[in-house]
Amino acid sequence: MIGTIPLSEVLIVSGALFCIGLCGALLRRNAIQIFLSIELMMNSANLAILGYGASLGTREGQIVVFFVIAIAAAEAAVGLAIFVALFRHTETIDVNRINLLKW
Amino acid sequence: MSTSLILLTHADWLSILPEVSLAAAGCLILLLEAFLPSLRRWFATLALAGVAASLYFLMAAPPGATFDGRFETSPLTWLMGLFLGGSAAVAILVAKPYLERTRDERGEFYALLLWGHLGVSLMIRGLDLLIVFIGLETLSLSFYVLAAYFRGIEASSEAGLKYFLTGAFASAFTLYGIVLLFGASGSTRIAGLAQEGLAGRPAVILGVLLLLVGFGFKMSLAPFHAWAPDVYQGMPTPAVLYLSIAPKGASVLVLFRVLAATFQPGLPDRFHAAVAALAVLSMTLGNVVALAQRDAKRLLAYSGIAHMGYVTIALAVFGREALAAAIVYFFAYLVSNAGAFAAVSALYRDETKPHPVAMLAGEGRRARFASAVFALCLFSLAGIPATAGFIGKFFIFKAALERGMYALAIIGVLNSLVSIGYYLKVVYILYMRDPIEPEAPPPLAFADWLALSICAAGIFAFGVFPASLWRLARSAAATLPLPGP
Amino acid sequence: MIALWVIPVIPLVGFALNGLLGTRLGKGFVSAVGVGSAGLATLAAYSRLIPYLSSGGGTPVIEPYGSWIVAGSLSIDLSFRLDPLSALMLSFVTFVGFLIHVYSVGYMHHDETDAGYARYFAYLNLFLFAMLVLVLAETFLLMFVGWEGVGLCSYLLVGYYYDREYAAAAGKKAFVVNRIGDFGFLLGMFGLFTTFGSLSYSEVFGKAASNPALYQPALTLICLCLFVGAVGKSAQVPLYVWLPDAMAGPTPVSALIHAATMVTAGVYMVTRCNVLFRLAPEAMAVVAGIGAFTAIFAGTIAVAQNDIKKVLAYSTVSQLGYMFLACGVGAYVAGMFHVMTHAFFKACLFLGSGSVIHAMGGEQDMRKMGGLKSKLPITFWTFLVATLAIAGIPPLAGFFSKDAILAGAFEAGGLRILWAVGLFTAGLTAFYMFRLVSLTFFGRFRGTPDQEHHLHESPPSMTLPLIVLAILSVVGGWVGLPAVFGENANVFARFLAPVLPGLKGVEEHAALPHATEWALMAVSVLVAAAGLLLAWSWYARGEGRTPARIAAASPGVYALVADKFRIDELYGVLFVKPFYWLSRTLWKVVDVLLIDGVLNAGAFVVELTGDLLRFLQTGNVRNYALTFLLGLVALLLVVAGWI
Amino acid sequence: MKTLLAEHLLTVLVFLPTAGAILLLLLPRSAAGVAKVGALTVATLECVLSLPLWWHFDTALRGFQFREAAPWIQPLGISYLLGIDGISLVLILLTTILTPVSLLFSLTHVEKEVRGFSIAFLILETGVIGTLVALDLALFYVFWEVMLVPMYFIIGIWGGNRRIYAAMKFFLFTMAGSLLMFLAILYVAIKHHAATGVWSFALEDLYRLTFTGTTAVVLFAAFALAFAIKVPVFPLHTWLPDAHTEAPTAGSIILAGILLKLGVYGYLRFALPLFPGTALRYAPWLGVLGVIGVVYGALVAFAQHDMKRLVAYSSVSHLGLVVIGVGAFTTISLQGSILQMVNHGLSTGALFLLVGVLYERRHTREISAYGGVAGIVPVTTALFLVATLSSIGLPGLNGFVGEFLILLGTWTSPHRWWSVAAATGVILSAIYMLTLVQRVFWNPVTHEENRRLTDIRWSELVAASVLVVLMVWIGVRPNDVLDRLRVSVDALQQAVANKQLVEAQVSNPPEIAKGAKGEAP
Repeated sequence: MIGTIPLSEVLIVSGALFCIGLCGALLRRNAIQIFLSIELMMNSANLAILGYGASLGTREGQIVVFFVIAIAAAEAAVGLAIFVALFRHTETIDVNRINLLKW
Repeated sequence: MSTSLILLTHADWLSILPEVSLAAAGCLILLLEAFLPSLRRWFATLALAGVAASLYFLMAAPPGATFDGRFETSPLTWLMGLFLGGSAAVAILVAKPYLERTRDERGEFYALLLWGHLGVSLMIRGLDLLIVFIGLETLSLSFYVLAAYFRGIEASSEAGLKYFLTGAFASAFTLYGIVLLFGASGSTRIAGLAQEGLAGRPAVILGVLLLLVGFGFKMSLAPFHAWAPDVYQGMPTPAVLYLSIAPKGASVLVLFRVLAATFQPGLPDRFHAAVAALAVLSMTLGNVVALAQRDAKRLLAYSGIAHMGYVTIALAVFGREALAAAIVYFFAYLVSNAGAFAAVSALYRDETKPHPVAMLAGEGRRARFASAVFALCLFSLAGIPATAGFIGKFFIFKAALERGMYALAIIGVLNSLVSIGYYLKVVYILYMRDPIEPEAPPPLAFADWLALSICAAGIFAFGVFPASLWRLARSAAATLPLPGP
Repeated sequence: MIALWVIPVIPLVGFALNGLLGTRLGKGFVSAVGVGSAGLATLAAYSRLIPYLSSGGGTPVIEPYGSWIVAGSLSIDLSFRLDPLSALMLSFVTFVGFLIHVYSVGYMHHDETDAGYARYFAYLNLFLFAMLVLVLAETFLLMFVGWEGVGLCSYLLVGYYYDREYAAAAGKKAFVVNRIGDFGFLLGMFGLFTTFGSLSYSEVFGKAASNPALYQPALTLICLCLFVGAVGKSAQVPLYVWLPDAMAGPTPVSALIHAATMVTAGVYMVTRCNVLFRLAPEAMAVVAGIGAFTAIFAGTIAVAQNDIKKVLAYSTVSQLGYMFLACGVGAYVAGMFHVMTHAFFKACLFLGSGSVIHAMGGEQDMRKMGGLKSKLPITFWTFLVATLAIAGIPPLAGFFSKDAILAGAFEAGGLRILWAVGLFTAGLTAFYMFRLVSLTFFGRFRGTPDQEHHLHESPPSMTLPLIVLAILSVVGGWVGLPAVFGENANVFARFLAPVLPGLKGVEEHAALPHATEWALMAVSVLVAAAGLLLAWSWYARGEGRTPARIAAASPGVYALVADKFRIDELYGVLFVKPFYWLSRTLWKVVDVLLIDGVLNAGAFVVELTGDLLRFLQTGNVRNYALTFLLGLVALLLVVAGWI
Repeated sequence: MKTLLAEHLLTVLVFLPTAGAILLLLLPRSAAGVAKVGALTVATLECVLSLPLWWHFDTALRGFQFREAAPWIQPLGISYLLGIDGISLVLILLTTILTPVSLLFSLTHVEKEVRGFSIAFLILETGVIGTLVALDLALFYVFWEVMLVPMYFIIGIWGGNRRIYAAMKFFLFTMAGSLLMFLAILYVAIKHHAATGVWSFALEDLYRLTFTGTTAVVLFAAFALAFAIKVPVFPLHTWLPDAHTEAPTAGSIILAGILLKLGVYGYLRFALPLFPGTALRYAPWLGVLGVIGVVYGALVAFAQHDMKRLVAYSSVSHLGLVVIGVGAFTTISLQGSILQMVNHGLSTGALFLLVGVLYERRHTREISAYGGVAGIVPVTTALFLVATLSSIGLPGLNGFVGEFLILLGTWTSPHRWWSVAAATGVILSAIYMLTLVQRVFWNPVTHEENRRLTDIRWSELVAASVLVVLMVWIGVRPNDVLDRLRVSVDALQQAVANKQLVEAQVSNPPEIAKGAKGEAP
């Protein structure tokens, strides 16, 4: 069905998603929210790949997507673990309050 | 084509063996950690064996592209693989006594280091942006964890967090860049970028730019450097040693690959301007801010930022000579920086505290060998002749001047004048101040001694007889379709 | 026949021996070596002089000893020259030098440690060496070696009592002021080299004499430069200030260096260069002018001094002025003649004063002396003879030389102003010298009783030289009888004639008619006698009441003269203070403030920027992401071409 | 061994000290005495080995002698080229003499980190000799920079109170100059490659290039700046007083005695022959700065109350004179300048040494802390006096000959007034040096503790006597040195003259017009 949607629109959506994610990553103060925004950015990329893949008619795109999803999942795992580790010390994951290392 | 994705030929296996051995060694260590923790004191040896094996297979692998032209084995990958594998080995050597000192030696450390190196190795050899990206992520993931290795130390966890967030942020851009290029060229292969008429397309320009930014981040190139000082400060020193070298080298190589493929005749002026700007900014900011640093690891972080600026000069010069120069420079940076971090790791006693330079006062007279090598590395980083650092600068500036980029060269030397300021500051604190640490440092561990000696030897050997290295670099550079002799 | 180089080398060896071993081997050894080397040098000198004189001494003997400096077109040989002029100097430098060595044995014997004694004689030998080099040199540069060498010895000997600040300062002053002169000398030599392409006498003078027209233009400046050197060395106005201070040295030193030999080097040099000076009339005018002014100026100061050595010092300055006056008016022979006679009587006077000071236990103020003639008979009589000689009473040495100079000045024509000055100075000399004698030897003793108790005649080692010099002060003049006593009565002039070669196209003026000469002699004798009698009546008979009254009448003037016209103070304000100020300012302002200031400021700015930029690293990840994004945007703009 | 000495004498001279240093490195740290004596032995051996250069030097031969050539970094045509001419010869000998002298002095005066001290000194000697014999610009630059490191440590570790500041200032100052020179060297080599298609850093190859116009000016400026800082020429001199004052005595001796000369040497060997036209066009500036240096250095020296600082500023003054001689560029003045470098090395070396003698006993360099010590330390006084006289150019000692030649040579050049202005230095030097002597050695004893001063030790005495003997020797027989300079100076002037012609042809007419009013005959 995706074929019926023109590439341009797919790209617009993906671009929009990317920007939303970007804003979230920049504006959020909670580490997890920031991370989720970044996930959003990644997924916007996925969307674009699918779009391109479809329009180019290669399967390569879909393969890429699988890898990216896997990587994102791994990142999530590692990331949350790190958050937990830090939370033990700081009792917070508000990145504004996490600035022991600076200057 | 559809089949080639699934079936692996014998050549494919041969070419992938180095990475396989790294992965295997990592897994083995992890398993032993889980079931035979009593063997801990052999983990380092095991890890070294893994690196050695991967290097052996790397050398043994027949040259040429495998995996249907997605994976390269060439003089270039040999040389870079050798360098970065070497840095991994040094990191392991340094890690052993370091972890023993901190009484926190666990298998993960080595495993993660090996897997990180696996990622680096994929980045070096991948001819397909997807492979490169996977490599990048493998590297990043393992080093996110390594950054937060000391669960008991807040700084370490914070470093982990910062590296993780910024890293993930950057890789999103990288990924999007890859996507754009994919869209433009119809494949994720780097070679695909070489098609006629692609170079002009805005999508391609944007994509390449995003890659430049993404890998610039890994190179800790200003203004994408901000993570480096904090992460270096919080991360276990041996991991920093590796992180401050291998990913940077790999990223430089990837950028060269991409740019070479995209802009066959040479960089377009605007792109050149952008890269040159990055170089100048990185050199200047790195050096000037380094002057103000009090913490040894942060200082080295900024010095690293500045040095990547010098490498970027080569990127801006663009061409075969430039790549060769970049390789030589990078090697010089490798030995000097590795030595410096090895010394830092050997000279500081308590990892739970920060590493102010001032605490090194007078160590020159107590921890003689470590201090001497440290000083040597700093002189090399400063580019004093008869050290590798000088040779590196020599070739970079030569390349720049040959292309008539006088401004870059002059800014470069002025920066190295500034850099001398803080490098010498460390030296005089080491030798010309009286000790403030009451008790003398513990005797130097053999592994540390070995690591330091290797770096010192490298600095001198290539500082005095650089000809052979230059030849290797030239032949390696010939692998890429770059302009120039 | 020994080579000329042996003569200076003997005292050099003496210097080395005394300098290296003297302290260990004690006074006996030191005196033996010191006096011995001086004596040997004298013998050696005369062993060359006598045959030379007997051979008539026409042609100069030049002995080259190989090359010293060769660079580019410059080539300086080490070579010595024996001609009438150097022979003359040699004859009395060695002899008087020897006498003073002998005298010193007595003078220095008991009040000095072995080390000091050795040092003293080492320096004295060194001086002899340098002076002989100066005299014998055949090139200007070699003369300069001796020239600076004697300056060095003067520095060392004036500062001999180094632990007395004024002595050390005086030594330094002597050297520095001499250096100012040497500055001129150097430039003069450069000029000579560029003009004549050589620095050897024979070449320079030969060329100049054979082709005056060609070289004349350059010569005025060169001669003036050279004369600056002479002014420094021979203590003429304005550089005379070091000589009075130089009296801080031991008295024999004053006698040898600051009366008989070194200070006359300037006159010797000018006479040596007479060929050049005669080609530069303006320069000669300057010489004469400076000479005349110095003569009267210093003479005036001498009148109001109470320190016996200071009087003699200023008298020396004045007499040197006399000699330059002679050179300036072209009476070089007369000048050298006066150099010689002056060497005799002034040495005698200084040694005499030394003997007096010795007897007075170091007292130098004449107001505390008086009536010594009975206590120190030999000193008195020798001193009296020398005084009469310097006052110009015939037939003593001084009369003839001074008369020759006055004749020369009179000859020079013009308004006879120089002659008048000379004449007045002659009277002045007679006056202050006899004032000195009266205050010291006549009247009643004005010192402390125990000084009176200690008064005693000096040992023979000191009186002997006095006697010899006194005799010389009597007979020394007879070698230069004026023409009125017969055409070739003036042996001296005939002997020196070769030194003053004729110049192509420059004619000598005719000698004075005899009648005029007689007249001049008579006048000068009268003036001198007048001076003597006045001083005698005021100070010996009148016990200084009249001068006291005069001083009281015009205190300002008297104070000014007594304070030597406050020239030292003037120089202090004009040169010394500004020099101190300048050097401090340059250091503090230019070096520290400007140069280092700028550099440190630069370094500071860089450091500061670093310290400020450092705070961009807020430690907040969100800012890191933001900078990342901004960087990306900036790059985009650059690439898109909007930047 | 024999052939090694016969054919590779220069190599031996360059690396013998390093070898010695490595041997010392193998010693246990505790063996301080061994280290001292060892270093001294090596330096003395070096000195002995350098004498054949003096004997076998062919005074008639133009060009370089004792040549050695071996490929080094072939791909870039950087090669290991050694060779000396008269100019380097005398400076090498000066080095090989001053190094053992300063080590001999240090025998009794360095207690802290003796081994490191000895090693630093030996490496320093390698650097200096290497700089003087290298005929390949890259090689030269390597030695030139290597020199800084040991000197940095010598000042920084064994120096006085403000040693760190001084060491940093010294290092950064010198680096600032030489980094630009480094770019210039690269540029010249690249141009050679562009012109001939062959890579080479060999001096004699690069001599063949001609640069004109702005390029030449910029390149010359880069070289000249590096050397001017080292000399140091007037406004760039402020590192010197600090470095000289804070360095340990031995360091000051080497610094003043040798390192400063390398600036002038570099100018004569590189800047001048590579860009003759430009060099001579800007020579007047050089001369003027030299004149300023002479007067300024002397005046500021007079204001100092620290003995070493005073001597340091006197170096500024003396080196100014040398610079004038180079600027005037006449045969006489050039020979004078080179001779004067040797003289300054000896006299200032001796002065620093004897100041060191006093400092080691009294532990202050304040002039006011002394006074009247002549009677207490007569031998020291005598030696100091000789050194002073040599430094103020008393005829019969070495200083005079150099001064006289420089001034006379300059006088014969078109810039007569430099000579006049610089000759005032004759007066000024007498003023500040004799004031120093008076305030330190003459005058009454004002500080009782000075009465307990002990006179010079045998080791110090030997060290100082060597220098004094050389002073007298050069003063009496300057030709021994001048003979060895003659041909080299001629060759230099000849080369410059020839190349000027070429440049004149290459560059456009106005250039010629400028060049034609070239300052040197």
